Amino acid sequence: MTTAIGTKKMTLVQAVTDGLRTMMKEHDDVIVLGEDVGKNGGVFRATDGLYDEFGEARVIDTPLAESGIIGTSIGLAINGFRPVAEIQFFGFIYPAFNQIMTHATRIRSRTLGAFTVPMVIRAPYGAGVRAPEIHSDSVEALFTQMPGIKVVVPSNPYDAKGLLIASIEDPDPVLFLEPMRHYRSSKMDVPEGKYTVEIGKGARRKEGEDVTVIAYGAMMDVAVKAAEKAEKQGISVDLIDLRTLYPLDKDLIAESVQKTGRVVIVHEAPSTGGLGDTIISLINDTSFLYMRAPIERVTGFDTPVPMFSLENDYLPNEKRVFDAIQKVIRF
Amino acid sequence: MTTAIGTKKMTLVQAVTDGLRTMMKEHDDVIVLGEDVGKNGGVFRATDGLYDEFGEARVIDTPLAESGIIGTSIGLAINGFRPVAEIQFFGFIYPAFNQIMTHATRIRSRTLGAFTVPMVIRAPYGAGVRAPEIHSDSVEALFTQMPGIKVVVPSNPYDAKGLLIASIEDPDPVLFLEPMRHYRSSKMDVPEGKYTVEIGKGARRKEGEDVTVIAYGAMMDVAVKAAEKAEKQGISVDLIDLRTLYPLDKDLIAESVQKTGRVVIVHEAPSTGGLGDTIISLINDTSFLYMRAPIERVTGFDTPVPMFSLENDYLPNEKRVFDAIQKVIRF
Amino acid sequence: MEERFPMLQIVNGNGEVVDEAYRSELTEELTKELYTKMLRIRLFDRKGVNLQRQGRIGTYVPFEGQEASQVGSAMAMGEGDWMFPTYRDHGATLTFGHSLKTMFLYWKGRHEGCLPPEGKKIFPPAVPIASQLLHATGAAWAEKMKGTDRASIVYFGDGATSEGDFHEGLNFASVFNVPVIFFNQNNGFAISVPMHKQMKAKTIAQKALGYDIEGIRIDGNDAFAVYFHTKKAVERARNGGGPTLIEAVTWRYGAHTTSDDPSKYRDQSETEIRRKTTDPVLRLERFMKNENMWDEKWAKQLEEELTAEIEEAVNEMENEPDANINDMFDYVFESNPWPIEEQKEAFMAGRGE
Amino acid sequence: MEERFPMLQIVNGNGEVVDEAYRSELTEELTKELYTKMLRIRLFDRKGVNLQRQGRIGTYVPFEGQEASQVGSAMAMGEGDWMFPTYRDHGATLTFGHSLKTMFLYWKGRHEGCLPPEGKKIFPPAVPIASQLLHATGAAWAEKMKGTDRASIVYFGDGATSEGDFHEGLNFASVFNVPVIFFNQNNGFAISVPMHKQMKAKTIAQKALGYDIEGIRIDGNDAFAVYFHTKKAVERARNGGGPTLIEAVTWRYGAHTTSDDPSKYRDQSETEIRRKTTDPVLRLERFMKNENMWDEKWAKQLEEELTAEIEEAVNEMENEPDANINDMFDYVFESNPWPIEEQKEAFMAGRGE
Ligand SMILES: Cc1ncc(C[n+]2csc(CCOP(=O)(O)OP(=O)(O)O)c2C)c(N)n1
Ligand SMILES: Cc1ncc(C[n+]2csc(CCOP(=O)(O)OP(=O)(O)O)c2C)c(N)n1
Ligand SMILES: [Mg+2]
Ligand SMILES: [Mg+2]
Repeated sequence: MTTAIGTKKMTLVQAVTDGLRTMMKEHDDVIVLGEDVGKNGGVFRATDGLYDEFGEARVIDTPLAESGIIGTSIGLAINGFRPVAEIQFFGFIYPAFNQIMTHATRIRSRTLGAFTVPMVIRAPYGAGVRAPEIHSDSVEALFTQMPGIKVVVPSNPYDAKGLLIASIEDPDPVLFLEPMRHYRSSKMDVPEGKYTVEIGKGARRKEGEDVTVIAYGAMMDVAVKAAEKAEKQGISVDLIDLRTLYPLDKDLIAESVQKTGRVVIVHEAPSTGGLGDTIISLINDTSFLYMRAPIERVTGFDTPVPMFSLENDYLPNEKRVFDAIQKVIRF
Repeated sequence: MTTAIGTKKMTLVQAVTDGLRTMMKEHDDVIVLGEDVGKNGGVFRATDGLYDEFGEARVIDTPLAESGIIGTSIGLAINGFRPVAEIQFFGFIYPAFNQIMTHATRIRSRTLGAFTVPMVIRAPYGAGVRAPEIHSDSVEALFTQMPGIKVVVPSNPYDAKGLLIASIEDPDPVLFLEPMRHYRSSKMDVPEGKYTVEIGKGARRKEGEDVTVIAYGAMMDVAVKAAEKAEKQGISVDLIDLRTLYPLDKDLIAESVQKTGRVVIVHEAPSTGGLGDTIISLINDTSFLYMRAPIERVTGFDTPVPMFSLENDYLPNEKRVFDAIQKVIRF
Repeated sequence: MEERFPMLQIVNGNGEVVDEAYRSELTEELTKELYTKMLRIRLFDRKGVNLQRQGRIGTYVPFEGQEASQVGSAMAMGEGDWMFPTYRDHGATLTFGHSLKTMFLYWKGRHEGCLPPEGKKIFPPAVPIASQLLHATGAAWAEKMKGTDRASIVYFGDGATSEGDFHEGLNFASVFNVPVIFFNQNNGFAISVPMHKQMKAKTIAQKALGYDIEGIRIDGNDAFAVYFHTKKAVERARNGGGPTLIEAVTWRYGAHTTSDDPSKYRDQSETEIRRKTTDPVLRLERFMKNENMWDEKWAKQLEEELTAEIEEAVNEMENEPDANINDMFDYVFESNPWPIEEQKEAFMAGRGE
Repeated sequence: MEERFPMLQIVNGNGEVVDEAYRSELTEELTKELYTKMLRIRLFDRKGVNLQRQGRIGTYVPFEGQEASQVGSAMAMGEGDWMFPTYRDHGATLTFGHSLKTMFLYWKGRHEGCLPPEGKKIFPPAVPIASQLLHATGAAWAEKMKGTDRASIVYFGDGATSEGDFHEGLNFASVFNVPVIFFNQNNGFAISVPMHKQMKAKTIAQKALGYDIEGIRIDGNDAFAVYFHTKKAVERARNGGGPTLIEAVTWRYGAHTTSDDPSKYRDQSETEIRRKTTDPVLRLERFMKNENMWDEKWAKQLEEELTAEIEEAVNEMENEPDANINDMFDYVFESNPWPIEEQKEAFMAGRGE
């Protein structure tokens, strides 16, 4: 649904702010809370200007306590508000893990719908910006395996705003991950006003026949570059941006995979237990007979994200993805 | 390594106690701490008698705070002790998630080995005992995807003791999961004294040709029964008990799968993101050309474990496993 | 700190008024209402233990001994207020309007047991210890933002004070001046762990000092003390005075749950003494006798009526149709995403449905 | 509570002694040692900010203004004690024995920056706020169990007091009577959030009341007050007196980190006033002048020497061989399990190694 009129060039982080502003203007029950989201406008400026526009009752600087932020958001959500809680970095979501795992995600099912938790948890995630230790985690698979929460990751400004609005409109908890290394990496035309990008739908970024490359969030750029390189070598790539990690866009994946029979999955999270495993499992379920080569995963390693002197080695890059494309093609 | 002499009939929970006692007798640096582990001997009696035998300095009733238990255990571990921390039920580990995810598992790699965390976290897990809400979680995949911790799940008394001793001897953090519904379900000969079962090695519980069934912990019984039924119908089952979930016994799995070409994986954790996904991914990597049918998973659902009136529906049972065996055979 | 936070009492164990300021408010009507509600939940509780022994429900969590704390505090709350109980506070929720049948269903492992009656803001019991303090704070904060005068009450035990969420709850509530009552039932034990192993502090009320909020300590077996002092805190909350931490000092007579064996960690003779000296129900009986309000016939009839009401609820519970398998699948989200829908279909097909 | 927890001071902003009890202990030797160490870390800090601006290191976390808190407390600790810093406490760790080069390496994103010098028990900086209070408690508890008289000191900010781990740390330490110093640097802000939004309490020291442990509030810009009062707490801890919560009231002059812009949330003119009135280094200079200990030549030479030492460390940092990729793979466990080993091999092969 779109009520948008014009468009405006925006970075991804500006699109997030614009999405928040759009919903806050329309709905008094939408509130923003978190550490430094108020006066400071967020450490990445994702809530810039909202404090001045909507006041401290709706753009709330909380004490430094993630369990407190999520726990009180649950209380707010069951009582008429739609909180959008910011976790300053994804790697600081862990103190709130209990509140998310045992409450935010379970209240609807425990009470057969008597209480519901329409809340959004926003968090910048991922490595590649030379951040200090533990500021670079990519642990989306902790949440895609958690019953009761949807997980969304935009890779560009348009999707960021549309998915964020859809997430705020969603009647259930949504984890909204923002690729911090693309917060300001480029600008894009973004519609003004309200529009949504549907949760649960991926996007085909490039049409191809030989190999399916599946990525999301901060890894889209790497995947795009590797795909371009492959195309130059005559390998035609079907490139999918997942956008939603739970529930996955099963049909889009199956359709592509059944066409190409060859798959490369890219994510920066560790290899074991990463979303790659789940996608392979899904392809096993839907497309076994179509597969012409083992699926390749290009991922982070089974190691903590190293300190930034080594983070470029940790992160999947164009070369590693391209090598994997070649490998599945040559199999 | 075994210094064992005689054997003794023990339940799984008694084997755990015996493993703790064996190590505490031999090593003054092994201490036990947690909620109700002291005077009460643990809510499942897993530490029964240890308080009287070793005193309150080594068998420590802590305040009711899981982050506190794990966080102080880390401090104890870097300073010469080998804490064995009990989390009363696996579903109460979440408040300690931050301490495990950002510290217990990362201290060695952050400091290039200058500090290490030789600790064991024990927790009873799983459904099937009509426990109250949130006492039945099976979230091992949160930890198998977490770099820096090993995950161990015995399915019988012998393995329980041997794996626990190996876990305490391990120089790094080990999550030791105890299938609570098999705590007292049967007795088995367990060697007295010290012996270990190697971490990282699965066990073949039944040799077969037609289909590989992979399970662990509380699901072994279900898998065994389904396998017996299948055998009666002329389907020969290669039955694997994983025992260690990280790192998986890659060779054993590959060897079996390459023989049978057909696989059924059983776990009670939710489907999406469960260990099944990781095993399928591993088989994709090692055995693509051998596969004769899509792998079947028999698992819990993408729902919270329901309250106990529905838990039998939630849990994989013999019939569901048998149906899956038939499905892969008939493919 | 015990001097700073004396244990407030209105009527002592012998049923004698010790705080004369309240004498005129200790009416027969109030007394009988408290007595009735306390007896009702005591009978419920004993039934719960029995049903568990007979295998007719699952693990049950008894609260016998804590009736004054639960009834007095619940009665202090008003229509439209919120209640956030633990697994041990069905005495409070029953007093606040939960139905007997629903509570039995909860202990039978039924999701229906988590559903509040129409119009009642009773949250399902918190199982992860102390997590509910934040929910109560959030819900009360929402009331404040909406500009109502409604408040929350949240229950938790002495053990719960050790969890980080206890601290975060009190801190958020104090910073945002939220109308929430943190009602602690200090029954001396967290399962087997006695209070002195749980904290060095000798009172729980003193923990309010770290947050610059009101903290009081009351005799949790004195229904009057609980009722009037909680009411005062609620009034303050309604008038913008912010949160209060109330420590109600009490004792559970029985086991932690029906799976627990208290003889492993404490001398149960203490309980026997308390039954005779500080019991909340007996205390009201003594008070009524002292004040010439007691009527043996009334008491007998009351017990019969309450017993019948409870038996009726047991009947209802046992005649409830079996749990519906759809309930497991269909309430994770507002509408089932495909993985759940597929899993449900496969499950139904496997059952031959 | 401010009256109950007055801000302890020994020397005021003008360099005048305000607590005569300590006068005889304010020796020239001690004064010069404090001054030297404070100037050293101040110069280090400024260098850190500059190196970041020049792109020679990554994000840097400055502590200028907090030197007295960090030096005074670190000097109060002894050989064999433990230190648990945050990302802002390299002033303390440098004082306690960390090497300048190592600290620069940390801010260059090198794991080597987490390694303590041989024999020094300095834990790597805690990034997840407040988590380190539990590590410090655990390590000190271990010392107690071993029967030594060693203690831990753990640093944390005003914002950190809001986290659950703060509470759990203090509670465990008090219950087990652990020799740990909880050293809070209350610099008034957690990034942009001022103290009054972080808590309703007016002091942090008062939070000790909830745990029945010692709590004190000191002028964190008075190196003497920090040194002597911390020392007293450490002595108590060594003698079995348990933990102490110390609130050192201070101020950071600069940004939260080099990525932060404080003008978004506070008036930096406050900082300019403080530089003139309460600065910890200037205060010692004034004290020395008042007491005729000041020697312009000594001071000048000291600055030159320290500057040279720091430049040398920058050199060493920059001449360090590149980070070794093995360090990413080989220290997750004592020995690499197969997934890591395979990933490493594939990675090396992909790089052509
Ligand atoms: C996070 C968490 N940890 C552990 C438990 C297990 N547990 C259930 S009740 C209980 C003791 C609670 O004691 P207290 O807070 O005093 O309440 P009481 O049971 O005495 O009413 C424990 C440890 C739990 N439910 N949640
Ligand atoms: C668990 C966690 N949440 C959030 C952050 C992000 N963060 C880093 S420093 C900081 C403020 C800390 O304030 P304070 O405790 O006062 O220490 P200061 O920085 O003032 O020294 C925040 C919110 C973090 N590092 N860890
Ligand atoms: Mg209790
Ligand atoms: Mg601060």
